[in-house]
Amino acid sequence: GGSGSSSSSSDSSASGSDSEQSSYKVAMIMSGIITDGGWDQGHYESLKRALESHPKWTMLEPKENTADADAATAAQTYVDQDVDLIIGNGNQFASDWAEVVADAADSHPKVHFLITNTDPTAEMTDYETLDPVETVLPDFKQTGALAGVVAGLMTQTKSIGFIGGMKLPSTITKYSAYLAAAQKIDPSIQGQYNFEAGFTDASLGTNLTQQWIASNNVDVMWGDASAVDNGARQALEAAGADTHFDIAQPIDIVGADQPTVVTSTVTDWMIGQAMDEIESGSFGGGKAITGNMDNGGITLGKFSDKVSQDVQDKIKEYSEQIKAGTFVTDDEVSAIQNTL
Amino acid sequence: MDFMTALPTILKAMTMGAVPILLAALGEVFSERAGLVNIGLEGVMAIGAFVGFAVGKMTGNLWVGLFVAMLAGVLINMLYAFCTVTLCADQVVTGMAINILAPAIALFGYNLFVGSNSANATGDQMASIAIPGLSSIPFIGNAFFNQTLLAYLAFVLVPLVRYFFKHFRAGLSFRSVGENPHAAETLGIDVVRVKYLACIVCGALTAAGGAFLTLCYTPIYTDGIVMGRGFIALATVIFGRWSALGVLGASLLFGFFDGLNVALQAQFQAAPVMFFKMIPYIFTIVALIFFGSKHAGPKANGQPYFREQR
Amino acid sequence: MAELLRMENISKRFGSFYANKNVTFDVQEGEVHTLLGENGAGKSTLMNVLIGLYQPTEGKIFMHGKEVSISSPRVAVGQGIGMVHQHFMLIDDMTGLENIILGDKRHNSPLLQEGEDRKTVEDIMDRYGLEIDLDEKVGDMSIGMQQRVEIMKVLFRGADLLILDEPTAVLTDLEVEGLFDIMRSLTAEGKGIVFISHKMREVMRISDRVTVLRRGETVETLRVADTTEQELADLMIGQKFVENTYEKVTGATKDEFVLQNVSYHPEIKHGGLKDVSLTIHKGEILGVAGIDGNGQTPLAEVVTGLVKPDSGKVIGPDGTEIAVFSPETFIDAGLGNIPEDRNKMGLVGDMTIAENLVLKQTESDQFSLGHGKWLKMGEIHSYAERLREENDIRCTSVDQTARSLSGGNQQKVILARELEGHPKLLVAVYPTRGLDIGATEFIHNQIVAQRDAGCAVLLISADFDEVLKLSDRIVVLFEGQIMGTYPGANPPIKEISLAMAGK
Amino acid sequence: MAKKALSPEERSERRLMILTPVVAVLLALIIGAIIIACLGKNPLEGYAAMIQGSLGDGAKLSKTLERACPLIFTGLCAAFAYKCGVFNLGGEGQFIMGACATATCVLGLGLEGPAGLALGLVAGIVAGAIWGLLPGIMKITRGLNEMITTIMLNYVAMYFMEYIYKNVYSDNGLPKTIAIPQSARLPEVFGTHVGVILAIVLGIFIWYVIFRTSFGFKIRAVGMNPIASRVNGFPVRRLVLLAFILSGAIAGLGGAVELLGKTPYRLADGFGSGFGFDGVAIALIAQLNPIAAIFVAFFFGVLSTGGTMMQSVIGVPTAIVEIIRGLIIIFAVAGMAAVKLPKIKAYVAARQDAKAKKAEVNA
Ligand SMILES: Nc1ncnc2c1ncn2[C@@H]1O[C@H](COP(=O)(O)OP(=O)(O)OP(=O)(O)O)[C@@H](O)[C@H]1O
Ligand SMILES: Nc1ncnc2c1ncn2[C@@H]1O[C@H](COP(=O)(O)OP(=O)(O)OP(=O)(O)O)[C@@H](O)[C@H]1O
Ligand SMILES: [Mg+2]
Ligand SMILES: [Mg+2]
Repeated sequence: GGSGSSSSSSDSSASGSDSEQSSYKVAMIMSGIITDGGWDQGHYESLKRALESHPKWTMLEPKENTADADAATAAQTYVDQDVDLIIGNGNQFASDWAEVVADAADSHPKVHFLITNTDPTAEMTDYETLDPVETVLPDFKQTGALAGVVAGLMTQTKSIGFIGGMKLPSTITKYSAYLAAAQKIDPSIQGQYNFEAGFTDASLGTNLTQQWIASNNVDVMWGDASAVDNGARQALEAAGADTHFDIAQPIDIVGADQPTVVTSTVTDWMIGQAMDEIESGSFGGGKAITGNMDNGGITLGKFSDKVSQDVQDKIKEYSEQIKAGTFVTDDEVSAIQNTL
Repeated sequence: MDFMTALPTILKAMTMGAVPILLAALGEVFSERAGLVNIGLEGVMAIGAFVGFAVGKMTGNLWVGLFVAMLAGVLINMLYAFCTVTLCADQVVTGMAINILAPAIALFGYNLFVGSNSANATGDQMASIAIPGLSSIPFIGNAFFNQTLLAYLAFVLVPLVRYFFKHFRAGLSFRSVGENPHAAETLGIDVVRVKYLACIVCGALTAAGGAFLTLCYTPIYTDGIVMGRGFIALATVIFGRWSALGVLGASLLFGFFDGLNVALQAQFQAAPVMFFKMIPYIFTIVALIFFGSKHAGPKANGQPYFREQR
Repeated sequence: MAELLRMENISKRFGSFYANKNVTFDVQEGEVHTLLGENGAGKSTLMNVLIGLYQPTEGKIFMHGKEVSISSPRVAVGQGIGMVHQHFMLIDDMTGLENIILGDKRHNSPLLQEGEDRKTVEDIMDRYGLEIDLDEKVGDMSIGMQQRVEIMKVLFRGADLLILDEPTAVLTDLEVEGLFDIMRSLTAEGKGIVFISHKMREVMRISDRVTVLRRGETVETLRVADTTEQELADLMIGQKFVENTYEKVTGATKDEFVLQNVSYHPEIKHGGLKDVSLTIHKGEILGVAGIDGNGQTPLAEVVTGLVKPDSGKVIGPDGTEIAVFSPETFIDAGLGNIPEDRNKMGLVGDMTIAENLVLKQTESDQFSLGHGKWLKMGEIHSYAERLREENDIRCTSVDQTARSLSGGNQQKVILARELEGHPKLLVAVYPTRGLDIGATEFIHNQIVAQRDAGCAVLLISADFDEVLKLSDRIVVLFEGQIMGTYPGANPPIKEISLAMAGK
Repeated sequence: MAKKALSPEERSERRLMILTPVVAVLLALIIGAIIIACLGKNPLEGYAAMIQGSLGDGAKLSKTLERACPLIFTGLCAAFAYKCGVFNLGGEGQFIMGACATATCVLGLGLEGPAGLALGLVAGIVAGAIWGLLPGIMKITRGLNEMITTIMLNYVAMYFMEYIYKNVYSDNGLPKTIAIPQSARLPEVFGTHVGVILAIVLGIFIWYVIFRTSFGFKIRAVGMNPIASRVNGFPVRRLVLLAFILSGAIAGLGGAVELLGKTPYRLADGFGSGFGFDGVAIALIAQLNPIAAIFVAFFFGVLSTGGTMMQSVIGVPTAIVEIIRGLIIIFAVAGMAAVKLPKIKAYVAARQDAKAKKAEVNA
């Protein structure tokens, strides 16, 4: 492994020549693993995409399974190696990193931090300085609405479900937009939700979904809970893959081995944009990079053959409206949000 | 919540949830009957879950996966056996060490196996076999008679284990070793051998319980997939009073409360669900309070056995 | 009569200690051959060698005249040797039948053949008049029936040679009679029996020959017909019988400790107390004689505060009734205790000798500042050194663990601790069990000295000679009841022996 | 204190007992190195990074100390309970409940400044003690094995904490509590929070209590032989219950310190996770000596912070560090048991004899 370089050599390199620097390093820290089939895998794939379009950048071995108690240390080890960009997968890193960021701002001016799924105004109150930090905040209303459109068009029973790993503002927004969009298509649609499933207990996903199928006739699920989504798909498959559908998130996993998945809402974490900013020296200041349908931050993945051409056309049509912000209004979304 | 509509699904969750605990608990019955309290079930289950998943995926044959998982469980449990039987190390401490080491090995294996090849992240599942007729009995049909073969095997194991302890010479020997190893020794029973055998059976069954999680429940392995089921299995053995039937009842009861927890979560969506999640654990404590203490289990349970002791 | 067993020059060493040395011993077909000897003489060790639990350091074993090597209990069973151990080797949680057939390999099938075996067992039961409830859990059986299960285990395996290690210690007279009947019918079939007992009377009745062991060595083998109780006792002890070397106190009158009509689980014949009234006077040793298992343990537990009697009164040294039954109360009232099981109850084996010596006094000003807030380690150490000198405790250092001491020295540690507290009442339960003559002598001297200093002593012992030697007054305990009180000076030995047997 | 004059066997056993954990660590590191080498990475570089990343400079050292701090508390919690023969596996739950009580005290009552700090610490101690008391009562009244009940209570505590940080003191609906206000946090000295010093002082204090007070004397006696303790007049049940309470209190204080002393000063998912079992391992490797436990906990801290560094520098999976930790524990346990085996003892004694004889011959 030659990727690690001693910190003494980078100390001597002048920090004023950022823009001419020929090689950059990026590291990613996550609480799960890169193959979790959900959250962290989505981030990892975003990073790989960004690397393809940024040849100057190289990636260090991602730091997986980072416990809460070790989150700051993990970031610090990359600071010590003068890694140019340290990515934290999720807002749980926001509060853990406050001190590391403050220290690094003084001692390692070349190190930058990108924390995803984080609203800087609400979640970075601990921070003394935001100079080397930015966050990524996808437009969750768009994500939710996209999934809602698909769900609304696919459901036969007029009953759809959602499992979230954690009760985050983003999760609630996603679900609200999801239900609002589905009800736009058919106002009689009912939504079931769970925001506390965690990200590892797949059997919980199975059992929850079974309950909803049996008690509420749910036939379309959208998941935001990594491994738990797998469990949900398990239950859907058991109930009949021809009539029970899943919308995957945040990576595109439509394929032969996923009989229930009809499409995916794909999130790109805009890492490429952060890299551009670093190269040009404009990164930092606690800005939030937005990911949306305009800049490719949010897309709908491939469709399985269970989605008829007719439905696909309709989805395309509604997608345009969502992109333009005309499909569901903010009021409609917050009306649902207020009931949760 | 309409309890009657939710009930069949609760029952289904009950049987599904009971199987891994049942398998591990049956293994632990062998272990404790031979005087070995194995608190490392949690770790052995993790190994079983991972190996079953990985080998099942690699070979494309889930039964090979299960078999190799059981072998791996035996292997890791031999570490426990060597420390506690041969070296007479403290059983609790050794179990704790297994609980730290085994999941780490499983995670490491997972890292190597899946790595950045996410095609390997999802495995295959055993298909459920509905027993014609029986599976359409209202309420319980789907829960009991539409299962994977492994689950049927687990339930069939219960009378077999019971029969073993009641009617096999070896079963009687097992029990005598847990009750009074010195007496067993005077009757020509090889105490050390019985203890090792117990560890082999315990390792295999516990790992099978772990493998059930990935081969029959969900086709993925995640770190922490066992979620305390190993510890619950330990408690199950106590309030199942060290008998196969008792363990079956206890694990079904646990499965029921776990299913109830999910049903409550599914229907009371805005409630603080963590209180539902506590139910199985609190239930375990309450059950122990009522059924746990009177019958104290094998008398020599947990004690190291020195042959030359006076 | 043909020779069944011959053991030649058997020696068995534990560490540097010989439990058996050059023992020669034989059993003929159809005879009862008794092994006689003091505690620790090596009887059980010799039999454990025979049964394959211990490997002899030296010596040869012959069965039916052929030399055999008995490497494990399984080999012994194959040779037709069966043993009923001094401490029962039973599994309480299993039924009688299960205990009997456990580990037996007569059937090739891996399955238990309970039906067939039950028939076999019932046949044997009929043949010898053994009465066993085969379906009752052994833990729920009476001691007598447990014993019969042990015997049945041996018979079931087809033993020609039975070893009965102190089988009568726990039996009632009636049960003893039953046992003797069984033994007689066994010998009538030509089986040989090795019998071990401390009860001279029984030995004289049942045995054909007696071998006396002393300190691990054979003293002599005699025909019962050619000897007397007196001669056997002399041989066993190695000196003339009962030399009363202590002066007996008479006329002590100040009540130090009184039990009035105390009952404790009277329904348990061998583990209860029935309406026991006792007075222990200041400056006097009250000896409790009796066969082991006739209420000695509950009596000791009541007078040390470990259990609360079901009814009756206990009056302490200051003349008031004791209300709270806990060891603390009794210790505060001036109790010194030499408990029955020194390892389990007397010492904390993993603590050092010094720590064990100050076990009860860590809060005293002598050993700590501020009533236990800072232990004076130096003081404790030098105190321990002093007691070690005074009590001749043989150890490398007072900082070694108590567990590593030999039995006699462990007992000396307990005695030193208890006597140093100058108790008003000293309860000594089996104080010299398993100790050699030197240590026994030392303990006896200490107890008498304590009496002379004004302490009231309750001596409970299964060793009749010890009771006779030390007691100023003697009471006899039988099935939880006091059978009578006798003077310690010139005691009516015949009468007391009869009382011990319940007559 | 008087010089201990031990028999040669005891001296050599004691030496072996001290040596075993060291050998266990070395063996585990060697196996770890082999695994790392098999992955095509350089283990020496990795171990160098481990040391550099945990002890490399003052700042790293203080981070390592802060990482070790909760482990010192849970290690002491376990050591104290085991000294009294109580198998408390509930350190994690007690730690968490302590922190929950602290959060309630500071955030719920809105206390700031030293008052909040002091009350927060006290609340942590009390809550930990209560969470320790529960299994104690169950053991004493119903004879329930504390191993199972404490583990079950760990889960209950974990979900209760979830309730606290999601539903009670949630920060803007995020799954974490509001941060402890600056003024109620533990002050810093030498780059670490005062809690580290508190932990070390507590370790020394517990050593003093166990080995130098009459109370500790009784606790030890009860742990080694409850029957003899009862016969000799110790209030065994009370002492056992106290052991439950005090060990819970130690863990509870640990939770309070972790919350008040360490960034992010919030309760969130994963708070305290795994600390209880680590504490058990620490206590056993330290052979239940509280002062040794401080060092072992520090070593675990080094493994944690250094392990993260090693992982990121040479690029091996995180699980390697976990495996090394598991191996250390199992080797230590096996080694210490082996040293006590009669056969091994006899062998050591025989060698001692031989040595003594040789010395005689030479002289
Ligand atoms: N396993 C052993 N290890 C060490 N010493 C032993 C062992 N077994 C017996 N001894 C010692 O050997 C001696 C003889 O013991 P044994 O049990 O044979 O006596 P015994 O004659 O049966 O006495 P009792 O009448 O009390 O039954 C005793 O000093 C005892 O301490
Ligand atoms: N369980 C045991 N395991 C190993 N060795 C033992 C055991 N019990 C006793 N010993 C050792 O066997 C020897 C004899 O033990 P025993 O208890 O009979 O002492 P003893 O010779 O009667 O001593 P004393 O002179 O104090 O009466 C001692 O050296 C003792 O350390
Ligand atoms: Mg004997
Ligand atoms: Mg002796």
